[in-house]
Amino acid sequence: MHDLYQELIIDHGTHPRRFGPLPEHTHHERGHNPLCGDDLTLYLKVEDGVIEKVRFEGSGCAISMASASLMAERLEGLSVDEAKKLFEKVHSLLSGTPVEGLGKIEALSGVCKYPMRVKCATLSWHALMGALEQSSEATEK
Amino acid sequence: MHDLYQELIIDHGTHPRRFGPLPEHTHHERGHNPLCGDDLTLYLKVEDGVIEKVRFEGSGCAISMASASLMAERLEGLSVDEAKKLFEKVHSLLSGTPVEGLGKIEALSGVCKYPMRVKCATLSWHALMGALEQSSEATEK
Amino acid sequence: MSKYRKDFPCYEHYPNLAYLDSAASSQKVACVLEAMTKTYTERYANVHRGIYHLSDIATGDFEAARVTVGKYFNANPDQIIFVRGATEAINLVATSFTQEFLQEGDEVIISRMEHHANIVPWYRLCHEKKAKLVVIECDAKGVLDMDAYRNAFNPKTKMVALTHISNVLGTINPAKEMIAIAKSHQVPILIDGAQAAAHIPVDISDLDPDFYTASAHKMYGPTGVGFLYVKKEHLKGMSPYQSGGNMIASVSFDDITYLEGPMRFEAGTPHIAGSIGFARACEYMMDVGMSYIQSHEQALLMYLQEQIETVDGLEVFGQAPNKIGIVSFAMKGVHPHDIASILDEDEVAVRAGHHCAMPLVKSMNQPALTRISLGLNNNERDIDQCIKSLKKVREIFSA
Amino acid sequence: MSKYRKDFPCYEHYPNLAYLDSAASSQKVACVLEAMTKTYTERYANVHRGIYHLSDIATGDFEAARVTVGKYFNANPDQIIFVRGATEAINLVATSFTQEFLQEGDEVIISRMEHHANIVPWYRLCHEKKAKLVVIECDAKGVLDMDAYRNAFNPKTKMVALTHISNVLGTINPAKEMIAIAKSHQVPILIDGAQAAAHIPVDISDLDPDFYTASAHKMYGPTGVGFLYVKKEHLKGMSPYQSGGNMIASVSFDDITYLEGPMRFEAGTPHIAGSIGFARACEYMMDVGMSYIQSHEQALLMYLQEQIETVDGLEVFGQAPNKIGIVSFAMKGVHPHDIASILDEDEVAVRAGHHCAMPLVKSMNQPALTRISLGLNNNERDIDQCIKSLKKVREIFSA
Ligand SMILES: Cc1ncc(COP(=O)(O)O)c(C=O)c1O
Ligand SMILES: Cc1ncc(COP(=O)(O)O)c(C=O)c1O
Repeated sequence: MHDLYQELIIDHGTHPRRFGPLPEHTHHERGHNPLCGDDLTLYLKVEDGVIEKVRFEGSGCAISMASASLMAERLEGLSVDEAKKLFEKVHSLLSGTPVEGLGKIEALSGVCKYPMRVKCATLSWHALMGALEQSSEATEK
Repeated sequence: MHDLYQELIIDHGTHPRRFGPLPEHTHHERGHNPLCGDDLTLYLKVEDGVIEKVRFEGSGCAISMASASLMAERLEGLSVDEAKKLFEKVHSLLSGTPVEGLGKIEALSGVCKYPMRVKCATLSWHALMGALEQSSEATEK
Repeated sequence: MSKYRKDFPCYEHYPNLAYLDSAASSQKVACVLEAMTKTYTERYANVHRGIYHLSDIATGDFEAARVTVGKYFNANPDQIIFVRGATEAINLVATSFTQEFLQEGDEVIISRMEHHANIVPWYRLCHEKKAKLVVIECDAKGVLDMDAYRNAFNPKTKMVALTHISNVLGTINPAKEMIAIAKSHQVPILIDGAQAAAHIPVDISDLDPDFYTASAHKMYGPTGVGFLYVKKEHLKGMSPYQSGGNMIASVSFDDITYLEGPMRFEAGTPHIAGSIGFARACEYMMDVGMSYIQSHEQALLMYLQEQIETVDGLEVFGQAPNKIGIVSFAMKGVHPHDIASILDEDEVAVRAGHHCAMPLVKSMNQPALTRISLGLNNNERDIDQCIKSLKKVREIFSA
Repeated sequence: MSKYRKDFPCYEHYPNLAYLDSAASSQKVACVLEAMTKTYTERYANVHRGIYHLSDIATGDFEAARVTVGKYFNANPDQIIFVRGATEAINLVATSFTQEFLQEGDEVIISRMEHHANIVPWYRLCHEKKAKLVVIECDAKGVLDMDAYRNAFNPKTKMVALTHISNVLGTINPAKEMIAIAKSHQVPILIDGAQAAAHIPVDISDLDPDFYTASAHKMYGPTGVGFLYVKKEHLKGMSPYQSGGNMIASVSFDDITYLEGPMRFEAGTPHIAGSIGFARACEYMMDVGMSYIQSHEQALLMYLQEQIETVDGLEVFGQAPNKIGIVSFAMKGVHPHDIASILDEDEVAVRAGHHCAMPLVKSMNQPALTRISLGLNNNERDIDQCIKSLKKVREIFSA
């Protein structure tokens, strides 16, 4: 079995879930890696500290798309704090530390052996953190 | 016997002959190697195409001083054409081609094995050619 | 077919490696490494001005390297400046030459297919001087628009900088014609030979450009060294680039005079061993013979172009009639980084990305491309291995 | 006394060589050459952005080299820029940093004892900007006039560039104090560590200069590489130096964005193998231990200073209480080039000339000097051999 390109990754990489715009978003953030061209925008609808809806748009390699897709699926229903904890766990996973309880996201564990690809997998997660660090866009205005 | 520092070289290098100014010179030329600091000025008194008197001043390594001293001794009495031919011969000698009939100057033959020192030995000879290429200074004025 | 492969020690360590990334940097031949080790162990000292034996032979080897590099490119060694590589050479010309005369409103001609090394220094210079960067386009096959080039000249045109061979398309540009056209307008021209030097014969005396450059590391030689050829008439007028030891005739706090010739542009202790290794790589290629190298690589290119047709859903960019062994492509629905990663599992080394040619890759509406590039070290097996692995990619992604 | 001599392969080829020119460039240790050969044969590809295994390990090795060099100098690797050598580093600072703010009438402080590499770039910059080069003198022993330095500052002072150790006198300047003084005037300071790096411990975090540089080839390492340390607060503001691939984030014909960090200043393919060899040399010295290196060289210096007294008619320049193993001298009535030539016959390698420090040598009223310089590779026999040969010179010239 291919370490990096497990079926789940190919599936989510080529048919990303939660893909598309989210006009009613409260937070959004662009993730862009100019060196490899991966480029996505993440939209969140957060209400009362809970991530209600997640969408993303963009293009990139299968790893970055799959990572974003798996993340988007997983995030809905989590509180902002839970999302931040999730980020930490995924960060550990991608740095090579075995982490349990991540479900489908564990399919990304093979990436840590390919330093050049780690940033593809982390792109959407860094966008998530960026989005959450902003105050909601409604309050901004 | 030391190839480079034969007695004759040391003798002429430390006690150069024909050393000093020549107020009545008709030609003069500076030879200067900024990289190693050798610096001399050659004075010629040429009359009716014959080099009557030669003097030089300056400072430098034993090889450059000896070469200038041996040259100065040898030049007096030669015609300008003979001096130019002598230059060619010395040039050959210092490039490693055995040349006969150079008398004391042959003591310089060891220099050709030391590429870094060849320019020390040729300095005065290039000054000679420079001086001879000028028209006499009297005519210049 | 691969009688020179044994000269590449990388295959001793990776017998199954299909190294198809020579355009980024080539693997090294053993004799180059031996020459450098010999320099460092038996013939080493700092060069120039040392009087003792080791310094004398090191200086001799270093200057002989200049002669050898000159011979490889058929250029006078007195016009060969050792630099870090093509990038430094182009920066040197932009700074010490073009900057001296470029005025507001002037124009500098480059092309769509330049490597960033031949874009960014000109972009910055034009920006600083409020001059205009004029870009010659290329057609769908990757052929430079020579009519556009011819028509681009006007009295404001003050410099031309064009690549000899595109590192993405493989296109061999008509350097001689490009140079002649620039010359007919009295505009100096720099040719970036980074991709040409190891693959086609480059006769600088015949081409007669104002500037020509290449990097040793793409020529089976060491890293950290390359050369810049400068036409004699410019060499004298050009102001120094970097300054320090090795390039001055005399220094006081009120006055400094610089050396003439190549050393004027070689400030500081040069990359002595690298220059010697570079020369050894040139010698190696002269021994192999450029005609052998060319026919070997052309045969492999034909084979590759034929075989790659058997992979579904590939679009190849760069179909110029006159090209070297570089094939860049996109695979429908699969990102180049995924391709390169999967190929890597099969020990096939290809490059994926923008290849330091973003304006070109973007003009093809691609986020990135996968590039296969060939060298003297390659054989048909490398290509078979690559094609097989590409088919596997197709399979994985159509599951 | 010389247990590390066996690490230097030059002695296999020249068992009787007394190499006393480490200040110009050091001989190499075997492990450095092995590391580079290994890179070229087993771990080579172009760095950055390559997805396949070899490119990945080459990139890893290259970036690990930055970490090792940082460790050797106790500096953050994110502030270590790989350059060709000290000369390039100083040019980089003069161009990308000082040039950006230096104004007409401003002042740049250097000293009498600088190497041309730390004079010419500042001279040129001051000339261009109509700024003033302020020169701090040193006394007869070769000690920098610290009072003059302290008093040299005024509101016009915008940059200081001083050597850590003089390559002619051997003087170890009080770098920490020099830096503190510049800092107290809010003037940025560059320290040229070319002569310090292999001979005394250099703790950049403790010294806290704005810029620090050294060349690998004087540190038992390869040619063509060195480093520039840049203080974090400057790194961001500094405009790129050379430009091309490897240092940009994105390129179009209308807009270019540059990377942040060291890569912003490393345009083009870097000297990959050289950087790795440089790191290996640092590792080697850390293994030997700087305290061993210092005490070994100090002991030899004492011996040399004692022995050289036994040669008639010598005048030694550079008698600072705090100095490394560099002894420059004049012999009455004998030109340094003649000394070096005669010593060479006895396989004693010393340097004769202005040592790229013309203003200093001229201030001593000498046309040139002969210089003996020591390193880890030397032993007492080298010194005996040199002294014996110097006595021979005396004999020949008093015949
Ligand atoms: C004090 C000092 N600074 C700078 C340099 C220049 O170093 P490099 O020639 O390696 O650039 C040297 C070496 O000669 C030196 O001794
Ligand atoms: C066409 C072209 N020009 C310039 C360069 C830059 O060469 P280097 O990185 O060796 O300076 C390259 C190499 O990537 C190239 O392919």
